[in-house]
Amino acid sequence: MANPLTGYLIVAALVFAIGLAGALTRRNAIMVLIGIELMLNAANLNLIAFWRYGRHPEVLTGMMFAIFSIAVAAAEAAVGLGLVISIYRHAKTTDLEQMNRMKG
Amino acid sequence: MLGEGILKGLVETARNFAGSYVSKERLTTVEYPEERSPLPEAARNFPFLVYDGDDWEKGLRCVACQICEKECPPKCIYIEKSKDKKPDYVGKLQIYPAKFDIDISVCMSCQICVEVCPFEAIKMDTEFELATDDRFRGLLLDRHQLARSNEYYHEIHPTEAAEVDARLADEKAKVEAKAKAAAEAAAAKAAAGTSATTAADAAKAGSSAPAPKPVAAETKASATPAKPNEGEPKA
Amino acid sequence: MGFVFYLISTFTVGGALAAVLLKNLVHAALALTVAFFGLALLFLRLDAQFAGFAQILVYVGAVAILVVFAILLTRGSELPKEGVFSKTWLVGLAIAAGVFALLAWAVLQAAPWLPQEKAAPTVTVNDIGNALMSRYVLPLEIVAVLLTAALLGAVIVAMHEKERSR
Amino acid sequence: MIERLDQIFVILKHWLLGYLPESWQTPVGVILSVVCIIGLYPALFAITTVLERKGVARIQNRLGPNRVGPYGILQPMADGIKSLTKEDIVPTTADGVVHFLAPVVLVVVVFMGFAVLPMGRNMVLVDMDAGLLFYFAMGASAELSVFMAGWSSRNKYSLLGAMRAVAQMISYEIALLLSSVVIVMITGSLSLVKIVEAQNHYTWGLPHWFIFTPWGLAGFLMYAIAGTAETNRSPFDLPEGESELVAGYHTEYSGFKFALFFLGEYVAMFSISGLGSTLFLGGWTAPLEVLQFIPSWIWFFGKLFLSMGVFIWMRGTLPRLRQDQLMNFAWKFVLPMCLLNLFAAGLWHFMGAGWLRWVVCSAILILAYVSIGREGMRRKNLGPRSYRYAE
Repeated sequence: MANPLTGYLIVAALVFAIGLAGALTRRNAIMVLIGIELMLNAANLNLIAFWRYGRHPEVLTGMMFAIFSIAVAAAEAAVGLGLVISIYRHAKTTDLEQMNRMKG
Repeated sequence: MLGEGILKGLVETARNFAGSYVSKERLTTVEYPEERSPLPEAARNFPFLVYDGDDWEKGLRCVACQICEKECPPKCIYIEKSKDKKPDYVGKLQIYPAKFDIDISVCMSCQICVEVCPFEAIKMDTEFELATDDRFRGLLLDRHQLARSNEYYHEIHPTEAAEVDARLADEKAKVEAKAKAAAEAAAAKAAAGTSATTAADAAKAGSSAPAPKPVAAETKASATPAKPNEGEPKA
Repeated sequence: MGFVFYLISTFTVGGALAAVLLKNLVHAALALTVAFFGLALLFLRLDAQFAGFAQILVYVGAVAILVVFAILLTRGSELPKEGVFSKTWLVGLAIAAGVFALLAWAVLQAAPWLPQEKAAPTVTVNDIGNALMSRYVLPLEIVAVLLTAALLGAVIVAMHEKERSR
Repeated sequence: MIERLDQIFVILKHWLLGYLPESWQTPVGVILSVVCIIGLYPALFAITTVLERKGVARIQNRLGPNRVGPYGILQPMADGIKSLTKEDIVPTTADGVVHFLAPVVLVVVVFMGFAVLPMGRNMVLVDMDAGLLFYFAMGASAELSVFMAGWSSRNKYSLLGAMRAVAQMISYEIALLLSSVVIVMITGSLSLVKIVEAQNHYTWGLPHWFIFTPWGLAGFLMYAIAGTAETNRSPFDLPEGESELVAGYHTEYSGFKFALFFLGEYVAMFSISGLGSTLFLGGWTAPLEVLQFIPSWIWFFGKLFLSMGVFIWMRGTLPRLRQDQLMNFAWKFVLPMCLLNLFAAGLWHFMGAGWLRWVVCSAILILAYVSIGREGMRRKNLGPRSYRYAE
């Protein structure tokens, strides 16, 4: 791995895969959200790494993408966790496998 | 307006802060072990036994009547009557407390023992530094530790002690007068003989329940550099 | 590359792994913050100071706290009686492994064409601010609207419906 | 000579580093500065604890500690020895690792903030381009350690205290950020060194501190409120409300770990005060042009102690808020005022020099303050407390 970019990309891929695995295998809704956050972060790492080693870092495209993605992820986390809380109030559980009713 | 109260409060505390360096009113702390604020006269804490004269054992006013023991709400007083009688300071034979213990860890400072004592023998102390490292025996005071002179009583509660003394003197004077009258009557009736016995009899007849017993006039006269305030022996 | 990179990467990946594997949800959330912190350090290694600090501020300071709050509000700190992994965990794991294999394969295949080591770009916070206010002003406005909407939405979704409960 | 005195610590450091080989100088220099910071602030903390106890005592017509050493000045030594020798108790049900990490994380994070604070001319550990952002990132991490402490103790009081603390810190963090953003808007820089430089001018012998502008004054007040809440100081010390929560999130801590929490709280106060004086009070600049001969670091630490004094004064004055009052205050008063302040600062910037901008900005802010305040008082959100007793 002489190429530094490759290292960052591999780390990003690893974190992404871990996040995906977490989102797919955990039963708890909050854990699924944690997995999704990890995936978003891995994407951010990719963006920053490509910005850093890209051809025109002074244009700041990758950086801007990452910053906007951070902002959007914050919004996503807030809404997602709000949903989890409201579901919990309703169903008294955060276990996704028990949330199989369409009726409220 | 919003914030006005906060500013007012800040000014007040600032005045307190600055004032504490110049004015005594804004620094009311008394640094206790070194300096103490004087106790109010009515202060009371734990009971003590009053004695007259110089010898605490002889001068104890207590005659072990055990009223206080019975009245004490937390039952912290323990009295054992003496088997023998010993002459009190007037020379009259009296029962005395062979044991008089107060467990001050139990005492609740209610002062009931003082109020029920017919002989003004138990009073409240102002001493409050009673801490000890021996929580069993250290807090169980025996009669020696409890005994305080009448002078000490005058020192801590001057008004009250003066009242007590006046009352005692008054009663004693009354009794003496009565005894004298009785003695005179007896002397007039039967000339000589057993005047002492008669006087004692007369005294016994004349005394009402809680009042101090008269001392026979002659005995009295012969006995002791009588303090005006003593006169508390009884049968 | 170098030692520091490997250290931070291990830290990050370890945090991420712990975040998805730990049974206790609060532990998972704390491990998640470790991963976030590691990613922020990686951003700093990539000379993206602003993004790195924003990452800490937003993720460690806000998202992790939100997650923790949600866990406590849903009694998630108690371990569930059934397992913490779903019945189809094997499938999920297989998919994730497949995705990783694909990504890693792509990255490694592309390695020769990827840009090589180069000097750190001299980008100041000033440049970022200028870019945000000129070229990226529209996305910025949209993000602002999105954040406001998300704020209101989250409040409304999670708020107690008082009238009904009365 | 004056120059020398001003730069004495810088010169001292360079002189010490001169004895080292070239390649060592940078790392050793950094370590030296870090050691200085780590040594200095606990010492200031010790001084502050005794000052606080004395000051609050005087406010309450008492004398304060006066037994250890002359006038009780050695009290912090006694306190330190006591907490070091106390038994370190960890509840059996506690989460050992997290319980251990919480105070460590707090202290580390709190000390990190000093890295970007300029404590004098040329006296800053790292002149970071995004210094302010770094500071707030570190401040945000402190919340997590508070949560860790509260949760890992497995004690409901600890947990309640931690949840209160986190809710409060998040709410006021927004106000803290927004009140500081004003400065960034005007100076156009996130670097604290540049922010101080921007205030280091004098007109008629008076400094150009940001507090002497309408938006700066409003920002400073908001910053002070938010900073007090951020450091969990009275009157915002509900997380530690001993009347209802024993001691809040550090109920289950004893000995050295408790001392670390205590230290962290005070060092956070120092760092918030330092940032406040850097942003609004001109950092290390002198308050009058004629006083510039006094070394810059004296001014910085003087301002630090002044704000610590105000912290202590407020603690001695104000009663604790209730949780709903706290939140109402943050979201219904401080936040709107901060947003309006942003607007005022923008106006200030674009109206150009002249007396008009003073009038307009002041009018906007005062009007908003009076009307929001009056409305809040009317609705009892911010107004005098009313109590309903059980009947």
